[in-house]
Amino acid sequence: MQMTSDNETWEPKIIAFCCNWCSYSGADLAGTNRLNYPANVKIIRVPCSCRINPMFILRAFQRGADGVIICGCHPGDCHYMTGNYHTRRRMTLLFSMLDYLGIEKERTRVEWVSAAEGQRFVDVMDDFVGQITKLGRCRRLEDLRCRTN
Amino acid sequence: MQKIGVFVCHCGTNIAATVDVEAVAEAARHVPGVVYATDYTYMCSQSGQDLIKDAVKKYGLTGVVVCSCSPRMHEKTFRKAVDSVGMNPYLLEIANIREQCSWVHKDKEIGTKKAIALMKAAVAKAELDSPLTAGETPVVKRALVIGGGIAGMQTALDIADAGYDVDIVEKNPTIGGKMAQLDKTFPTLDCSSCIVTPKMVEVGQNEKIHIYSYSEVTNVSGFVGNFKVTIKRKARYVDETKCTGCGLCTEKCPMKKVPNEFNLGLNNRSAVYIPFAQAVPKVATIDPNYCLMLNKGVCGLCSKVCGAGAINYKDTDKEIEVEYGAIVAATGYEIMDVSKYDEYAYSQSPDVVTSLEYERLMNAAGPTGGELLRPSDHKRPKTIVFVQCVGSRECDSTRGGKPYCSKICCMYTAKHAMLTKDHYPDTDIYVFYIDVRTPGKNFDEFYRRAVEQYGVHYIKGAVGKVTPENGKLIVQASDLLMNEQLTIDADMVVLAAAIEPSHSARHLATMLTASMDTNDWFTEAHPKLRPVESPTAGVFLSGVCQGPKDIPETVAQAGAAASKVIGLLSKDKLAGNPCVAHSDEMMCTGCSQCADVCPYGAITYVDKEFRMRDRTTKVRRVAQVNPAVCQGCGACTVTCPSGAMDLNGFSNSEIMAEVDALCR
Amino acid sequence: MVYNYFPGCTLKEKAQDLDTWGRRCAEVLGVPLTEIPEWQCCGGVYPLSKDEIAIRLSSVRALIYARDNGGTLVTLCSACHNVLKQTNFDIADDENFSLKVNNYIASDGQEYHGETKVLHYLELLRDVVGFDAVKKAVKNPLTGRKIGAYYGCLLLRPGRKMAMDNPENPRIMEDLLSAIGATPVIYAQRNECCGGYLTLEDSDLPEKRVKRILANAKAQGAEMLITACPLCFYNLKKYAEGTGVEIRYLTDVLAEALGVKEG
Amino acid sequence: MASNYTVTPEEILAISGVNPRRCMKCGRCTATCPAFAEMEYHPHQFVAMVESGRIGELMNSRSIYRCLSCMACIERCPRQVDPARLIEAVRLAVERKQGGNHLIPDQVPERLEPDMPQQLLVSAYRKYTK
Repeated sequence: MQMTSDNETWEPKIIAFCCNWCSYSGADLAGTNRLNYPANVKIIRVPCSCRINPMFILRAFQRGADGVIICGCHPGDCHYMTGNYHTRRRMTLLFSMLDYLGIEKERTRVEWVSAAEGQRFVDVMDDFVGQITKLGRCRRLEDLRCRTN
Repeated sequence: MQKIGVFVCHCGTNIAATVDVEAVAEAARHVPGVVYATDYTYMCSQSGQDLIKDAVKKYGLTGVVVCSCSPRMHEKTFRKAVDSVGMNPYLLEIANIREQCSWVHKDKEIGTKKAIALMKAAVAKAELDSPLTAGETPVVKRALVIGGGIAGMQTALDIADAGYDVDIVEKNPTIGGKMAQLDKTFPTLDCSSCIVTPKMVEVGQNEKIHIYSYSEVTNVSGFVGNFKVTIKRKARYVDETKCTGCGLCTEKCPMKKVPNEFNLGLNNRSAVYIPFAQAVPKVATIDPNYCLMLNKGVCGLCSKVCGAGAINYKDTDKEIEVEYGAIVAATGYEIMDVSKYDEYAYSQSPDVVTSLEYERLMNAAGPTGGELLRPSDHKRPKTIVFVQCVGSRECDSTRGGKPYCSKICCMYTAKHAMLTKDHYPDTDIYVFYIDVRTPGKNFDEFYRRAVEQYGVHYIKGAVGKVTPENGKLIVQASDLLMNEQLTIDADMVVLAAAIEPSHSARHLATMLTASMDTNDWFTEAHPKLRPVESPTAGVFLSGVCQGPKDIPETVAQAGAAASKVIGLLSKDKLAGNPCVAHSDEMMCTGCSQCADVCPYGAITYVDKEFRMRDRTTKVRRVAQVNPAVCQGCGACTVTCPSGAMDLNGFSNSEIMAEVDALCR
Repeated sequence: MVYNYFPGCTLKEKAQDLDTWGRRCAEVLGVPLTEIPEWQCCGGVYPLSKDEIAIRLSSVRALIYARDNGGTLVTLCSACHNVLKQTNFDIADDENFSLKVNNYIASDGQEYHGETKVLHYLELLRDVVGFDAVKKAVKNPLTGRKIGAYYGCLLLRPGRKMAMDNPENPRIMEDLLSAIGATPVIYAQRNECCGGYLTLEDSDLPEKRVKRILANAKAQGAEMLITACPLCFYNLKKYAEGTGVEIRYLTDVLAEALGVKEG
Repeated sequence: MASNYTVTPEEILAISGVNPRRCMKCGRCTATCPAFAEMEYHPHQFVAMVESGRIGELMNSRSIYRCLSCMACIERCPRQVDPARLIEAVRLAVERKQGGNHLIPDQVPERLEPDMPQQLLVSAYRKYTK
């Protein structure tokens, strides 16, 4: 699936949505502990994983993202009590729809990372970036008018 | 046109070592909308903050982006800084280029590239930021405590002590709760009544505390600082203001065959009654299920003998509405119904009792005047078997079993065993246990005393069957350490029945929008750090309603809940979190889906008149978010099918702009 | 309304009393029982293992017949009742079991998911006829007779699946005894095992068990015990001699009260 | 008659559908068992021994034929471990092997008594043979 022409310079673009209370803190903890993970991962802070509108994910793929990962509190630990349960259900639906559209299921993921799990955040990101790198560029939904490279 | 200022922090070398901060500032200067960009060693220092403040004034900035550490560190600091020079604090954004960039990458080129991307995303968001103002609501300086047991009383006393008015709503005719029914308390064996009745008097006499006894909460509306609560005052048929509590009516009442609930039905009371001698308020109540006058229209004796003229057969339930700033749930517990565990023959023999019944049988003010006599024949029991964990620690709920440990049983059983041995040293006592759980100050020593000094037989095993026969209770049990099946001819069997939440608690939780676990215990806002607050702002938890506890723990939690209430009531106004949801009334279709997902009950519906294009008006049902209740999770924004819901501070367009910027 | 009836092997042979009087009483009470054709033995005991499928199929066939002919299946024998009701419960509750059974019966073009309502004769009296109606139909009330109900193990357990009464403190037979004018005697051993089939191999334990049960019943004042289980009946009767406690089938006593049988 | 033939705990768990790890060792099964005195290994021991893999000992024990399947332990077990199911599973493991039947038809006539109900024979046959 990889394009040969621009493959040498290609770096996967990965958007990570992190909830403010658990996963964003988990990502901060990874930093505090100086644990390295690929720079392709760029984090957007949201109050809760249930704030993530499927539109944001579609938009990311339109704008050329190669993978989107959603991180929230572990089930039962949501700061807002039930937010991550909504996320879990919504994303299951969305991901199967995306799969149908040709965005492979491996390009999207929901992970639970607590504020204490800096190492887990790193492990998850390493794994996800590796997975996306293998899959190659994602052009299925890309809006060519928005392409910048 | 927006005028954004970008400030890049070196954080000493924390950032500057892996990120070319000057390059980031330089890149910022080329971003449309950015009118000023600079870098500095420590942005959070006083001089760093001054740098931002000066730039805001000098360039008339409409937005500020600080590229520094995590917003969890210094977002507040920088927001305060810009606020001090007249800029709305919510126009400031942080790009986290330390924890999420310089500290996790080693290559300076890669780090710089990512820092620039993060800066651009923050600028994109800042361009769309709108000024937000936290709403302010006044606080009603009065608290409501639901439940008048030791938890509710302690919370009320502590709140009153700080000078605030408190109301206690108690469903029974008197306050005092379960503790008033206990004989002695572990591990000190001091008399329960001797410590709880003075508390009850203190509550009754405190000018700041008002007791609504024989009353129930029937409706709760409003939000933190401004609750409106409907209290139903059940018809008592006795005027509380006139009754002197002399008790003459209870003596003269001819209907004396009413099971006495204070003694758990072990003896009878009259139809007009005062639950016990130290009741607060000491006022009589007529039981409408048994009163001859109310049921058959004949009698009227109590009215005739009442010198105060307090009896009123025409009394009805009354509802009153009161406003409160804070609500404390202190609804306590009940003893589980053990009739499904009838292998222990509770329904078949009066000599099989629950621990609370045993407590009354030991109590000097109980049905036997403190002499331990078994209910069937009023003889003194020589052999008593205590069965632990009846209904506790079960995973099968068909019999109403509870998955949790009831926590207090091990200790009160050791207490019962010792007290019994104290009074009647020749009694043989067997305790069948799964584990003896005694964490707590002086608890294990207490239990060991029962074994070592008093010679109570603790047997690791269980009771399988109790067969009442020829005036005895034949107990078939296992002794796991001996690998034996035992048969004990006992005179009494005492069941340590599981405790469960008050049956009124779930209904109350629904009214309070406070959450509960699967066992109907109230859930705390955080299991470690916010143990006395419910997740619903302004609702606090005191005592066993949150989970099984003994008396000292209950009192400690009651005091903690009171201090939280005092903290709330001491404020004149409450500043809300401005990052809350709001609905666009023009787009809202009134479908209710947002209200369904809101964990806080912050969304209500109103019928609103809209002007149509043809100059007619139309009434539509639209969602309204109460900003004082909304916590800003955003669940509603995604659920909303029409896109009418949005979240301040994390709006759809703001997050979309961040996505766009990061993908560029 | 058709009440399909599964008599079971023993009621056709050694326990004909239980069967005959059960049918006659049902007729008198206006709920005549229709024996289903070609029933096969229930197996006597319900397998406690997960992986025994074939031996439960005969029950499933009876249940299917009942479903297609009115929807109700009445049994009288405690053992048949236990097997049929547990099978019916499991097929609705245990997906794996249901799948395997349906694979078997698919060859007959059948499918079954637990639609039939399985009733014990006592449930028929309590829930369909009503004990008040039974009381009205009594011709020879057993006034003053102190009778203990013996439930044994199969009638009520496992309580979750039998869902007939509180398995630890049942009332259904006591209520029937009250309805026919007798004084029910409650004794704790009424739901403890009689020793069951062990009697074939080693009669020591059944003897011990029965003596314990009889002693308890007698101590509580019972002159007679009634049961719905032929095996309990056999074990009880074997060791009841000389104790002065009479052992009878519940339908036998019911028939006496209803005047169907000369007392 | 002791045999070295044994099966794994996993097989027992598959036959019984029981999870012995749920057991909290309260002893209610052994307290309630009417056949306690006839058993070498008691219901709570079945649970512990299956979990620790000592199934061979159980298979060679007379205890497996002494369970009455009265379901009292199933009814009263607070953890849904259901010891009777484990006992049944061990017995089935024995009976399913070659020559494992505990009751052979030839033995039946000598034990028959005139009043024995059919149900008794059917049940005993179900319990003691493959």
